[in-house]
Amino acid sequence: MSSGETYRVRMSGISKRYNAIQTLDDVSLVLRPGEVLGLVGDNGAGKSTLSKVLSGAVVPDAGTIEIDGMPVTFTSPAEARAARVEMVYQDLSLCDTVDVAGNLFLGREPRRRIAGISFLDKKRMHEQTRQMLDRLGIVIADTRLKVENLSGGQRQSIAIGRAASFEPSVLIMDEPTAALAVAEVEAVLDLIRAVSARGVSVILITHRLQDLFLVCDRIQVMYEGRNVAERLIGETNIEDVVNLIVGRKFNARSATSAYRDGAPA
Amino acid sequence: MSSGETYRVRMSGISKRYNAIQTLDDVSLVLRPGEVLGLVGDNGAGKSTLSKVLSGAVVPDAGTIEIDGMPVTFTSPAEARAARVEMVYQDLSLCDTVDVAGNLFLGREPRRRIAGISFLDKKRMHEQTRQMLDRLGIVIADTRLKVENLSGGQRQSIAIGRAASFEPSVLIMDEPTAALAVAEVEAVLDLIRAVSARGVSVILITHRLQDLFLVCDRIQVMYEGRNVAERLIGETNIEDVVNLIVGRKFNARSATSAYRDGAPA
Amino acid sequence: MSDVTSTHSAQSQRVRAGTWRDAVLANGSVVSIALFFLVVSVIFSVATDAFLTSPNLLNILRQSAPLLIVAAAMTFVITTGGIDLSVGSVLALVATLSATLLQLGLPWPLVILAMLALGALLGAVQGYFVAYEGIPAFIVTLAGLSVIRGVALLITGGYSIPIEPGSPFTVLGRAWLLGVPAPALIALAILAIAYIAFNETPFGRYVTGIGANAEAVRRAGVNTRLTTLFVYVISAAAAALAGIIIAARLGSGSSNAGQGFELEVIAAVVLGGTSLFGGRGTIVGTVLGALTVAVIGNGLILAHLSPFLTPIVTGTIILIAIWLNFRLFRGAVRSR
Amino acid sequence: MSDVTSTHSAQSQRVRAGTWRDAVLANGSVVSIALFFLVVSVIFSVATDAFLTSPNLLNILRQSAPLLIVAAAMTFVITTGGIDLSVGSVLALVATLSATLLQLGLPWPLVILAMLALGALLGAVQGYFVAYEGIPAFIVTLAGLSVIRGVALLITGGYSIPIEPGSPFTVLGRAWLLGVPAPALIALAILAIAYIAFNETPFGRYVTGIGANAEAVRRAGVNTRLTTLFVYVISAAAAALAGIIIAARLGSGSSNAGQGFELEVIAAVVLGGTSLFGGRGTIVGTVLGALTVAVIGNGLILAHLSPFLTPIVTGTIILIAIWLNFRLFRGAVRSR
Amino acid sequence: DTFALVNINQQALFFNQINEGAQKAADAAGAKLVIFNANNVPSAQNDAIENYITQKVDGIILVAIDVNGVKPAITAAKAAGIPVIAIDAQIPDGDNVAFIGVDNAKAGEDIGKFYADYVKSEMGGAAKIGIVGALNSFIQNQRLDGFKKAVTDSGLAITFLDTVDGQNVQETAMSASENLMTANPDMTTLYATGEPALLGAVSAVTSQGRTGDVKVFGWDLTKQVIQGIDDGWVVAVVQQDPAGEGKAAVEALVKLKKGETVEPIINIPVTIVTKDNVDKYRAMFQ
Ligand SMILES: Nc1ncnc2c1ncn2[C@@H]1O[C@H](COP(=O)(O)OP(=O)(O)OP(=O)(O)O)[C@@H](O)[C@H]1O
Ligand SMILES: Nc1ncnc2c1ncn2[C@@H]1O[C@H](COP(=O)(O)OP(=O)(O)OP(=O)(O)O)[C@@H](O)[C@H]1O
Ligand SMILES: [Mg+2]
Ligand SMILES: [Mg+2]
Repeated sequence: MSSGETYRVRMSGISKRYNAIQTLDDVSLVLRPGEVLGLVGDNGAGKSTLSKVLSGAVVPDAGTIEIDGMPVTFTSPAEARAARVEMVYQDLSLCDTVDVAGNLFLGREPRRRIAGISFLDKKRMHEQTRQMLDRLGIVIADTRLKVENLSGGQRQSIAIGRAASFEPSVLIMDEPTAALAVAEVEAVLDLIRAVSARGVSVILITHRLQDLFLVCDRIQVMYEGRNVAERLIGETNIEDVVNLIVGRKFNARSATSAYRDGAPA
Repeated sequence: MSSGETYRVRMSGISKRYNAIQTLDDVSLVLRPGEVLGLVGDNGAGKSTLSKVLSGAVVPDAGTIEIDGMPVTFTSPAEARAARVEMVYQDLSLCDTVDVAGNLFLGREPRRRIAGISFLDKKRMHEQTRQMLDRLGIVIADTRLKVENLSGGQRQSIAIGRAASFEPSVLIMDEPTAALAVAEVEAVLDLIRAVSARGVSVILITHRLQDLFLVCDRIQVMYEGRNVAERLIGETNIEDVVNLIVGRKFNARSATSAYRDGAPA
Repeated sequence: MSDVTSTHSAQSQRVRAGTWRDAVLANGSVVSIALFFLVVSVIFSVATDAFLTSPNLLNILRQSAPLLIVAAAMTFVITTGGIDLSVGSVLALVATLSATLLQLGLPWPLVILAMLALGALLGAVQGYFVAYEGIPAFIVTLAGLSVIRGVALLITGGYSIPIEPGSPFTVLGRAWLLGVPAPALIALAILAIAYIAFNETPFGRYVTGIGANAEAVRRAGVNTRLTTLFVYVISAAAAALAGIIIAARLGSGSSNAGQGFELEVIAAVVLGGTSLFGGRGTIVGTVLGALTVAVIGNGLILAHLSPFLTPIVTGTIILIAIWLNFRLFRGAVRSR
Repeated sequence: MSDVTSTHSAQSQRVRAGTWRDAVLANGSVVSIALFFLVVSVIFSVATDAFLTSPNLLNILRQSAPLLIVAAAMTFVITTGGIDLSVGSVLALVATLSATLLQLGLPWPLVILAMLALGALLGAVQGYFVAYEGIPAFIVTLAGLSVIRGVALLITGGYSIPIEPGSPFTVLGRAWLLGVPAPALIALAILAIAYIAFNETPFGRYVTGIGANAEAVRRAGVNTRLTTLFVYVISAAAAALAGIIIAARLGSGSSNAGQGFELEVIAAVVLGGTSLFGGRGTIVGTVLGALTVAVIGNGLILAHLSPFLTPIVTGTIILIAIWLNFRLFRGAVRSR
Repeated sequence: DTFALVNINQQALFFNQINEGAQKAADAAGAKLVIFNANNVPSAQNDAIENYITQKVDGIILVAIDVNGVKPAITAAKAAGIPVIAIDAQIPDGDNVAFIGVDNAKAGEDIGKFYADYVKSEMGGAAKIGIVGALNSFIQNQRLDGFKKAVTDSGLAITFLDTVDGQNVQETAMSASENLMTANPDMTTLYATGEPALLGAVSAVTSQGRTGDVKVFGWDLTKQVIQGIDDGWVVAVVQQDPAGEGKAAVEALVKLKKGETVEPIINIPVTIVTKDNVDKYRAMFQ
């Protein structure tokens, strides 16, 4: 990590405090163009808060952010979006009473100008939504359904579709596969590979550790609001990551049984 | 499945329609005492809806439910709770503005009677909450925090703690580990093993297929609102389950790479 | 890449074609108020001779124009999850001020423009406190209600101010165009604009989104504060327009105008199916809600009901009808 | 079983002991209104001689007793995410009916009991429509407002009905006990009960829960419908009690009693920090909110303000003070 | 024949007595009377008049809220050949065929003169007076202005203290009057411009224990007010004859219908009720 290199994202000294809890304490993060970074850590470690700082949803108490070498300060998500940072939020951030297409295009509706006034181009919206859903392998009967009535997985798919579809340069995914079934998880992992191949930098937050090894280039571990470790994917294995997350030697059968045969125990 | 056997739960012919979508179509489910049943299926297959029928949160259009051989009709969750059916809902069903202890004990607050009026026994509530959280390995700084400010995993832990702590005879868990970190997932799997050893019947809905093989006795697969398959755990493997869920031969690296060495491809 | 898409993109078999009943249930609240409106209208047509005559129907339209205009604007406010209690006071202030300005000899087009600008300004000030300072809309606009009517009272000293009957200003309230009263035409135009803005523009989409999940809309990069401020500008400007129409119709500005108007407006909006919790709004429902209120008021007068019974009958009709409709379309409308 | 618990149960290091500032921020809305109340009181104490005298303070308490009682009850309603617009009408009906019944010669304890029962019944009917039929509370209680005041009008025919000055009934409004006026004592007792019910009983917990996530509370096995119905019983019974006190104080029952009372009550509750969206309520805040409104009303008269300026100054004070407090405690109170 | 009576509200006794007087007269004349209550909303009166015009009633009686604002509706009625008679509040340059009622400004002056005389003879020519009004009521403002004019013209050393707004609601008027007395401990007299204001003021004087040192003047009798007159601290009250106004209005309409003419202004006199003549009114309030 020489300082001569230009990173797509460079966050340093980020701190954030909520009342009595120091959620983030002098955290740093770097991200290269086209890189997929796995951000892991225990529940409440501060992963979501850190990524919200990068997406402009949370304003940190201290710290600096650089994008492509230029210092930026995001005081609102609109500014981060202008810098082409997109995020899939853990809480999905959907408007329940708006339909599927409306949620996908929220803030970026296709418009038709008639007499100088911009109207929603609803036809185009629904057509493009159908295409986007198909591309992501998401089954939703009607793009006019309100999202409040969709299943957990369907809702999550919409949040993913929204962030991924607008050519971001940085794509943050906060537990994007938590509610997804097996085929949809594959589709999301494929998506990550595809966008990173196109040069998009991706931050993937997940508790499905085996997925990290399928798509990530590097893993960063957080613990109680601090950076604790960073590993290139080739130099680590799932047991190592588990131990880093938990903070001591830990045998997690659900995560590691898989690797017992191939990797060192 | 001879009809002579007494099941803890026996649902048959369950159907439910929401406007244009036939969410459940003549679905059956049986559950033996102490058994752990894995309920899997694609997103939108109807798993959550089926389990809500059993927990009384959704009233089906048709179908019958028997508990311990007695026919029951649940028109509200209160009745299901009285029959000792507890559920961890996928949406968690927490009251955001109520504190951690209040959510854990919701509907079952410890009471002190003074002059014939029951008051909340807040001291006991907070003490017992602390014990319950410790037992489940959940880190939450203060049981007086409102749950709206907790992280995704912390919130989920509270929902699990609530359902598991009151000696249910049927425990339904709808994707309980979706937001949990590795150690917490282990704790939940341990919990499932422990309660089923005590004779509690468990329905586990999850998309983490490897977990099924760690705790389940049997797996039931749903597809587009119908039963499509049922397997004893010893007679199946993860590829098989993936194919059943997707509905055709499917290669899911995220689910199966693990098993490639040991199990038949 | 695994080709999951091929089977999935096909329409799922279990989705049945939408039936008539589905469509009704999906738009439960609007259908419910439409049905109610029809029933009430039919009853009054049968019960009184005068109801179903074109002068009377035009009368109803003219009388309800201010309500329709402000209710359409209030639909935006309520759909964002806000409320505007100050509309009655803005109406009163504009009515008194426009009479005062006309008396001072200002030309009427200037007066109209100045009054609309004043309304927008009052809305912007209140919207600023709601959107940028995060103070609950109920408190801000309640303070507004008190202050703005106070100013109107101060200006008039409790007396009403006459407008020259010959003034072209009064045309706005009294003229007929193509056989329709001018206020009704103005209301129609405003309703059309409101309908399009609500359903066909990004702005309307954001208004609904803010009511459903303001943080999600903010995270989508939308300037939610400005959008929120703007709905209060709309409602206060609409109240100003209503004030102009009323002053023109009555030929006088009184600080008593629009007493309790805010409740009437909110009732029309809520009756139409817009949720006070935000996120669910419908302009068509609001129009039907406002017309229903107006028709009941008109019909009971024509039916010569004793004034002592009027409030009792009005309240009972509304409650029973809404209740019947909720029974018919149970589950269609959320209880919140 | 892996022993994850051992390290985790230890308190996390990054949690700092709660500071004074944290506690203030956590209770932002209550602290804010408390501060505001203090500032207003200090200003009036300095600006007028009469404000800080015990007769005046007791006067304020007596005058605000009905507001305090109903606002405490309304806190429950609003915390469930509901609203009760009918309280002013219930107050009027009870005031007129109790005067009528006393004139008919019924013994006063019976009248009081009957009136409280009537209030509870009216609340139960409205609560039934809200809780069991799922009709929006705004519509139900707006219909209630209209119908109930209509009945009061019908009973009195517009006359105000006198109560014999000698009747022990008037004691409720006029007597002094231990140097404190009876209405103030009654209000104090009700507030204590409300505080305990809200904070220390399962019922209060469910009220908050229903406002936050009614479905979650239902899924927890609580009878949410009955709980919801019950809050309307409480608010209407409280309004009935307020009606009794007002009739006793005035020595007369009039059907115009409590006009606009609903807005005053809701304002006190919202000013205290209770959210109109439900889930966040505080009785202490409500009490401070109600007292603040009362103190401003009293203080401005003592300061010899022109009545024409009173509404303007009142609204401005409230807005500016709330605004300052939101600035100080920015982020402490949700904007909704 | 069908006559319509468009009234202001039903919360005040005054308007209901108009209704009763009109109803009795209508019954006597064999006519049908329909009554509309505008609930204090000015434009609702216009709406009602317009509705009655479409229904072609034979005559309209109007108690106006906004005396300027009803003019277009009255003009429309005239154009439709329906006579309108204004009660209680005169319509400036209106198209109504007649006005029946009290000249509020004049009656205000009358009670003002009475008050000034009382201060001169009973209080040594000096007094301090507080006022309970209803600022949003046009006619009550007239009563206040007339009163003030007469008092000022008397040249006595009378100080006007605060005016408080009772908003035409009893308990609001009561609290406001209590605060008025706290603010002005040296107040010796009180003037209330309407029924709710006077009732609230009377209750407040009692509750503050000021019956010994505050003399009350005002408008519109009620039972408590009569009690106050008996006890001596309520000095004088203007009593109108609203039923008489209603009766006269219907009778005028009946005349018009027969093709006769009526006087454009019919004054219904008021009475200043004091200890001397209160007995006549006791029966009304039992
Ligand atoms: N708005 C807030 N107010 C108060 N505390 C907060 C807030 N947001 C986050 N926190 C606290 O900060 C800590 C970190 O939260 P965060 O959501 O970043 O964790 P996480 O690493 O994403 O956990 P998970 O894996 O469970 O999603 C938690 O203890 C949480 O309670
Ligand atoms: N209240 C409702 N109104 C309308 N449609 C609904 C409702 N609840 C569920 N559905 C529909 O029923 C189908 C099944 O939903 P359900 O939540 O049971 O799926 P699931 O199997 O739990 O999916 P997931 O794995 O994504 O959680 C979905 O298509 C959903 O849109
Ligand atoms: Mg997180
Ligand atoms: Mg589900």
